[in-house]
Amino acid sequence: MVMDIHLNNVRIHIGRIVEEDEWEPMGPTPKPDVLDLRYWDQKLLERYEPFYAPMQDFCNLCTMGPCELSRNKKGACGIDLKTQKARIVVLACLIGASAHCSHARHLVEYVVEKFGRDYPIDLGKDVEIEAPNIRLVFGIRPKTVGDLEAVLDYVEEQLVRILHSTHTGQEESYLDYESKALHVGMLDHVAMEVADIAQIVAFNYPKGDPDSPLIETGFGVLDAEKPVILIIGHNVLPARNIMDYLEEHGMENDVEVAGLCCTAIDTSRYDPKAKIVGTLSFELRAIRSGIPDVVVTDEQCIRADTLKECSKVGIPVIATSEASARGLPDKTNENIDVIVEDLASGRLKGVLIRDPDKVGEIAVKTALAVRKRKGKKKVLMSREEVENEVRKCTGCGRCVFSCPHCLRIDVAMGLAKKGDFSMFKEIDRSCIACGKCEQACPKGIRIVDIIMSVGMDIKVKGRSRAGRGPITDTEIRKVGQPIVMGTIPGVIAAVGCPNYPGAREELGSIIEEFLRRRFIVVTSGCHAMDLGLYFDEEGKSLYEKYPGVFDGGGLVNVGSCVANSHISGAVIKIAAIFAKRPLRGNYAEIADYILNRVGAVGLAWGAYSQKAASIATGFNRLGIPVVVGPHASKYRRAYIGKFWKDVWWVYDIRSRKRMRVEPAPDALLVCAETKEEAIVQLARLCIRPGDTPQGRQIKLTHYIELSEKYLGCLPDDWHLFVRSEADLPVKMKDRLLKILEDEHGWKIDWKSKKIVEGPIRQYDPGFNPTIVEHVYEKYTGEKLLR
Amino acid sequence: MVMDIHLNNVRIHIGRIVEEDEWEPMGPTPKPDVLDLRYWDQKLLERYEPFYAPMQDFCNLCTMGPCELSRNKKGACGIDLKTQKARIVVLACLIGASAHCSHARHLVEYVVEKFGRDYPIDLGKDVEIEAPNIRLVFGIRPKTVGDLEAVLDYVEEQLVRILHSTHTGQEESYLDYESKALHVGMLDHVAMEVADIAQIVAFNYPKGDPDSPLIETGFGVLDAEKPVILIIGHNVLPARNIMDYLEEHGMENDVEVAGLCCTAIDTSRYDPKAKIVGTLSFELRAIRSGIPDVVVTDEQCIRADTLKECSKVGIPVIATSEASARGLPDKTNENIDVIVEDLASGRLKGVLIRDPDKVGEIAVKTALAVRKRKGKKKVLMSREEVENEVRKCTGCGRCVFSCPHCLRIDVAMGLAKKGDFSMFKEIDRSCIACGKCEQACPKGIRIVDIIMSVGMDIKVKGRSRAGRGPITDTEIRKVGQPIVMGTIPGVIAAVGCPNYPGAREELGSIIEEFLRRRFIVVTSGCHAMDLGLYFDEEGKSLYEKYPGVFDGGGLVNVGSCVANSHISGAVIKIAAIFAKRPLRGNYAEIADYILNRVGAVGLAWGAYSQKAASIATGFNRLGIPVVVGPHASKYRRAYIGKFWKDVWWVYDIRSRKRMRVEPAPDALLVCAETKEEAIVQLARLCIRPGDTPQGRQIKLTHYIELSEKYLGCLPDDWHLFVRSEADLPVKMKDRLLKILEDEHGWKIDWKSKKIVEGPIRQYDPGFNPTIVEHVYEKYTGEKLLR
Amino acid sequence: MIADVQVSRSATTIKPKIVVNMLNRAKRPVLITGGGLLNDERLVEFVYELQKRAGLEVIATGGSSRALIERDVNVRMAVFTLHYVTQFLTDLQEYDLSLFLGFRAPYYLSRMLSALKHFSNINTISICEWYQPHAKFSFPDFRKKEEYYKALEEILEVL
Amino acid sequence: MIADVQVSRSATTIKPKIVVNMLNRAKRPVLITGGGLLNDERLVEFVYELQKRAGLEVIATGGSSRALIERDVNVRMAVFTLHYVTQFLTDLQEYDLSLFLGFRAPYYLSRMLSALKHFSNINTISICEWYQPHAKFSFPDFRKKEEYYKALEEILEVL
Ligand code: SF4
Ligand code: SF4
Ligand code: SF4
Ligand code: SF4
Ligand code: SF4
Ligand code: SF4
Ligand code: SF4
Ligand code: SF4
Repeated sequence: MVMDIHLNNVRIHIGRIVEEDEWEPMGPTPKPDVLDLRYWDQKLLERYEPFYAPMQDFCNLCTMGPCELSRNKKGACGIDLKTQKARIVVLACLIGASAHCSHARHLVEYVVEKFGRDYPIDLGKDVEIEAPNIRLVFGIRPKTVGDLEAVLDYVEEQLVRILHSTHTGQEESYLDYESKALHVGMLDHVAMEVADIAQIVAFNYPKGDPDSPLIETGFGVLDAEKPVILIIGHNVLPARNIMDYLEEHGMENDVEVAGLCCTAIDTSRYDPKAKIVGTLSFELRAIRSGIPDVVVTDEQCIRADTLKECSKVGIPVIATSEASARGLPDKTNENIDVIVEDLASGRLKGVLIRDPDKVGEIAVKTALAVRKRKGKKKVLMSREEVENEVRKCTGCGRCVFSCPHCLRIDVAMGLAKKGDFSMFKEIDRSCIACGKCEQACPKGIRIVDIIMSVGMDIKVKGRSRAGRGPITDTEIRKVGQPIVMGTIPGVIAAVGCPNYPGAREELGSIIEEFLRRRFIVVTSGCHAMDLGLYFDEEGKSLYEKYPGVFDGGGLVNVGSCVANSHISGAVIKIAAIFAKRPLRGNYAEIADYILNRVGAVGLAWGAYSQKAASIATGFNRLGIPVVVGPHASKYRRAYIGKFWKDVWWVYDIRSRKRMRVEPAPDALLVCAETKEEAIVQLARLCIRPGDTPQGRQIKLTHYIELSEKYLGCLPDDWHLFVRSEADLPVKMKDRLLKILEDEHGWKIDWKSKKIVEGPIRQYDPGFNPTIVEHVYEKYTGEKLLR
Repeated sequence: MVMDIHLNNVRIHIGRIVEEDEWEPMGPTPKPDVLDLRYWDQKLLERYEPFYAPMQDFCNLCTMGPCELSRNKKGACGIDLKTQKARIVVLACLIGASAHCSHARHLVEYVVEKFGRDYPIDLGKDVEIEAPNIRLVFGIRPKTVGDLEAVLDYVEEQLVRILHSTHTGQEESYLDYESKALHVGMLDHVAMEVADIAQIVAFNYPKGDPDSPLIETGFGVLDAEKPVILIIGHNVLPARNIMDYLEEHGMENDVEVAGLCCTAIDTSRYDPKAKIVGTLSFELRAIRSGIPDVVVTDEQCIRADTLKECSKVGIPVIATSEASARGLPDKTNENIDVIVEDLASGRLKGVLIRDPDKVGEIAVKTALAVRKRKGKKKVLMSREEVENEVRKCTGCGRCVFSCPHCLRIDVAMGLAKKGDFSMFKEIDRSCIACGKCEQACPKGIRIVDIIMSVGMDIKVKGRSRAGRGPITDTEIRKVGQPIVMGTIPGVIAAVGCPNYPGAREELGSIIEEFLRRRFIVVTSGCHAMDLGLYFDEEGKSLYEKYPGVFDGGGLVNVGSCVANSHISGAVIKIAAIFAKRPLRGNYAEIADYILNRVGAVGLAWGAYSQKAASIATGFNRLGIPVVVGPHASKYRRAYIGKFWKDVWWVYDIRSRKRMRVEPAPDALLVCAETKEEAIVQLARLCIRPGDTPQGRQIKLTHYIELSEKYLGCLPDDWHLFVRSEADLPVKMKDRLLKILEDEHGWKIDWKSKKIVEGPIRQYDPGFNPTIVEHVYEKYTGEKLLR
Repeated sequence: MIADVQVSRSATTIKPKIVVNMLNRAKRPVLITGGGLLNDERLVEFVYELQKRAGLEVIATGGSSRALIERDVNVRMAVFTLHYVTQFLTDLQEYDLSLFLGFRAPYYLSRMLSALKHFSNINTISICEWYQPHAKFSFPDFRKKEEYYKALEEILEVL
Repeated sequence: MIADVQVSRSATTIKPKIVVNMLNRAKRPVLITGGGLLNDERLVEFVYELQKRAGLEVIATGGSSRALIERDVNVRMAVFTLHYVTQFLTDLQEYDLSLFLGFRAPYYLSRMLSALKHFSNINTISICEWYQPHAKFSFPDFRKKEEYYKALEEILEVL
């Protein structure tokens, strides 16, 4: 679809595609403009009313402010508090989506430059639907990396248009800002898909391989005996160049390359010899350990004091991204040996190198030179130093108040003074190493160093499976039906960041519960890394225990943040492959299908970033609910359905009726406070109106069992999901029928053990629900009066 | 440069231009990427150190927060307070620039659709440099509107890349965020230029005509006797369609079309019969008056309670923009008569019409129908109603605390209770009709209505000159030399919003001071409208008193906000036409030229918006200082040079020396508290190192005269700008020499009345300053050691 | 929650006795419990006693239901998270006073108190361990657990 | 400035007597005056008296210079706006205590007090008519002009 015409150096690419490639008829909304899917959003927002929890009572986005908006007052521009909060949500999503979009732009630009626009997009025979998000939204099948450029042009244009709408004096309804946030979320998945496809095809990452290699993961990969290059961020290009340089020079065993954050994942997809230290929560720890000999940063989720912290312990920094230049001098075009000498000698604390292909040599040479100069590395504080620090503590508690998790450092210090250091171990399990306690401490105590030194297991090592990229068409063909029927009880997508509410192990224990119950679990990003550090009694990580296949009981790591697009992609492919719904430019129909029938739920237990906000919002527009950890309440907005309201209806294409349905799922974005809650919510939100009795029975069984296990009782609302006795868990049937009769006043025919009266609706095998008028009209051939 | 190739419906446009059109050699930075002009920014930022004045001590942009950053503490992501504030500044500029960019996109899309990609860009023979910003930044001469698309592609891509950098965990130096803000500001001027060129050429606006028509301006244009359509916003497309519809149907005299904000200006550029009500500060007043029969909104700077306020007084609203859909039902494709009936009957409070070409008919028919139904309109509260309201006041003062200007409503109410309503007149002169007082009032008093009813002159009418668009090449040829020499003492650009600190008349009195002194005054946007309401004793507005020519003593209205690009454009053209500096992709050299030699200064007395922030930042990158009103301190960042620091040096190309210069200009962005301060700062910041003695003498004369007039004394720093006795104002020469000797210890040869010792540097007629290494090297042919 | 005071008006700190007064004056009060109860028997015991003595309705979130049910506390809802419960309180307006106890994620409770403050008319009292600025009334920060328990006991005593 | 209390710590309100105490204790204090003096002779008179009695250095901004100079007040700088002056105070650290008086744009002063709070070590006292939360010490809000003037007079009396 893209052509390269060379005319006096003028390169041309296609801007607007009206379309000549007739692989599938075009749906109603290719390249949707800002308001083109507003009708779909209005459907969602009618059910899932945005819920706002302001972080502040003020707005100060323009100089007519600050405006005090408490109790939904209006500011000087006329905006009310709800609308203002929705506007902030749009901004957050825009920041997130633009991060992925720029990341994609970098990759595509690089790949086009190296391999040309015609470089084919080939994800293997088993991934014929190569780009479900792009097909669905943009309406093309991308065939070459050049095609991806046109997709990014579109995404960028849309993002700027929506950013425009956040100017003072625009929307006056929060619902319109929400619709825009949903649009941004959708675009984000498209951008992520572009990014991951580009890197997979160009760098030959695993292409949907369930047996992708196992990668060493954990703080223990930082090897104090060797020169260590620590790479941090999200953009694989400089890291890849380091791996290439080492290989070209036969130095793979001489220098350790360890990654933090998504760069770590993507480097290991490129080269399984790369190692993963862990998430953002380990960045300060890794630097403070003094083990790295050089730190290479690219972009996103990198501490904004990396240079300052590295300088304190004498680690030179190589910044490589336009987004994080760190105030460093641009040395891209200078002599490499001079740069290395400047860095190794400490004359320069760091440099900016704007060409990823120059980073390998500089990083490796610097690591070697630094290592030589430094000699044996000192790791962690000694016990004596710790004791000296602890002694300074006055117990004032400021650290506690500033800690995102209110960890009781004051108490731990008090105990430590008496020689009991055990509480720091406990603190370490929940500490995200943000450093705020140190900022707050009036005594300047090196709290993070103490926690590390006393509490952390620096030798810990696990294994995580390298990101495999897309789910194959074959897998979808196999599981599509069971998922839609409900006999695979759900797909749990554990995606996101490390801002957990409690101990890091909680994530693993949640996930294992679902793996044991043979849900499908997919994961990505920081959650994927942390799951590599959740061990059973034998010390096996979850990846070693559960296969990497997209099937019940499988644990699938798709890859870094941008690989989240394969999760939305897999869900889209269920509609395409199993239900044979056309994808092309057909967003609302597919999202509607997913909402009503595909029991997929996201879990972002530590969601912290604007990217996470945007990704979740993209899942939401596609009809996929997301359960988030409690910190995510600070995103300010949730989508909570009201089961007590009359918004739970569908059109049934079969019976041609508008009918009431069970409130399933009854939230699109909701915070759980504890892992117990999260588990129950996840099971609950897998229920869909489209479940067959067999599927519903299975789902209800899990829901009820988990509720009894973790909450100590039957769920409050289980009866809402019962359409007939066939939906009831077999083993509990009598008991449940009795409750239906006694507590809910249903009529039961005890002879046949049948429900005579009570349910919201009857189950009908031909039930074919939709909430979208044009979908109803398309399949019934009947016009609805509006 | 753009071609249309039709291949099975595939339309193609150029994405990347390597360039075949050799009108000028390409400079070093065509299509600069995010970091490409960082070296120039570093020069600016070394002199003009960013000054931060946080609005809040917290950050809550991600869920690791809120983080308390007081006293430059670091948050959980490691960012410190200064860097966090710089990040917010980048976000604000991004919002502003994206507004203009989207506005441009709308216009270009529309024009391309209507007239084709090949529609020529022709601004008349006298505007051969048709697009100075585009030439300078992007490196092309746009010949057709299709060329503008490629420019916008570039701008959008860059904006998204920079938005990316605001994600948590990116920059750690505020200087890097500042460099990004400057980049965004520059892009903004490019986007504005695209927008204004597109509308000028497509809709045949005045093309640099100094005698463009005078337009009726003021609240008095709202004619209660006729059906009135009030259009609000920035995007002329729907308004234009209304004018067309009226003309096509011969109804120009039957229906009044009055505009608020920039749409008003642009509509009057299209059709001088259109009338201008005024700025954003009159929106609530206009609606509350009840005079409009229908309100049409497009986008930006429109109250976010427009629908709510209109509904209260029964005015239907037609929303027309994707950026402000106002929660209204999309009726774009419905039957027009049904829509009109729904609106006129009140069945619908408003509709969204996404096709500007349908708005004319709907708006006109609705206005007629509403007018018929409503009959005579009631305007303003009666005295009795006012008295009833006033009686409710308890004097609690909440209104005062919430008022952006701390207007003493409580006192005015107290007086009014005793029958003295005079203070409301005074309040009206400063009131921006934001409505916050009403929100705060526990008694629900209709304060704005009282102010209007008692304080406002609803009959006021003035005239402003229709926006003329670009400055002609001929004008530049004429004034280029005097400006650079300094004999035209400066160009004052009064641009921006109505968030004035005091009475609205203050702006007029500032501007008239400079017109009388034969500075060149250019204006745009809301300032341009307000100047049409500043009258002399005979009731003439400034536009009627001063000619519209770009010359000393001329008052030039370039147009709406996006026409600001003609102001930066004019300054760029001085370097190109007078100094024959090449523009193409040659940003740093031109900005450096302007900074050192072109005495142009912006005045944004009421800057409130993100657009204003971005526009000012764009001027700043180009070396043009901006004086802002005190509310603009809430932008959080200023650029204040430190005259006491050793950063005031240049390379002199003539003498091949690095040398100290006077600190001129010594700020790029600074707030004045009062008009007195603003006047003195404007005069002061016009001084440039490149001034000839004759020019410096004139500039110093104005500076000293104004300082004595308004501040009661000689300026503290006048001596810093004296290079030799020739720089001294003739009439004050002896007195000043004496002061130099007595107070500053300079050596004076009293016989010859010459300065022997003292100045920072000597004047040298060949002085050729630059602060950019590659410019120095280019003109000296000599390599600098760095 | 030092970093969370970006409020137009902070909660009035409240003493146990006043909590009881307010409970007594309320038409229909409710207690909402959080995940902190999972690891704090004394809180569970407090709820048990409170319900026994004051007949208070209880909505359990955060998995606190398990602990409460095992201690024979009668909970009106057990499966919904705090988000749902807050939506419920706001929308149905069944209660005029809500007490909050035992949230292990005080920042989550803080957000919900903010939602209730801005978008509902229900009175809110936090009897959690940490001061909650967005509540209408709140216990102060208790740096020592024992003092906190004492305050709770005082409520029971005055009842 | 109700809407401007998004601060980690608000100014301590201060009485005239304490202002004088602090003035007396300061090594090198300075008074910075704003544009409000243009229309308020009593403020001008106050500055005149203050300088006469306490020998205080004065930096005039906001065009207040004209009024002060005409009343024979000695001003160290007269042409720089509050932005410049704040940059100056922060950077040169010549003064240990700064008093602020008579700003007609209290929001502008508020921003500068914020800058000084975060990025300098200078002590700040606002003796303006409105409470300034970002100052270290501030007069409270005076709703009645007369009371404000009285407070200023008290300063002179105690001096
Ligand atoms: S954007 Fe609106 S609410 Fe926010 S500060 Fe400006 S006027 Fe106030
Ligand atoms: S802030 Fe410092 S001194 Fe205070 S309790 Fe925490 S560690 Fe101890
Ligand atoms: S570093 Fe750990 S203990 Fe310290 S504030 Fe952050 S999360 Fe809490
Ligand atoms: S999962 Fe979250 S923390 Fe991890 S890299 Fe992605 S955005 Fe950053
Ligand atoms: S972006 Fe940084 S400073 Fe802001 S809330 Fe997040 S962690 Fe805190
Ligand atoms: S409407 Fe006027 S008086 Fe009321 S708060 Fe706004 S500016 Fe002040
Ligand atoms: S807020 Fe209302 S009652 Fe209070 S002083 Fe102002 S007008 Fe009077
Ligand atoms: S000048 Fe300011 S207020 Fe006026 S239209 Fe432009 S941005 Fe809006």
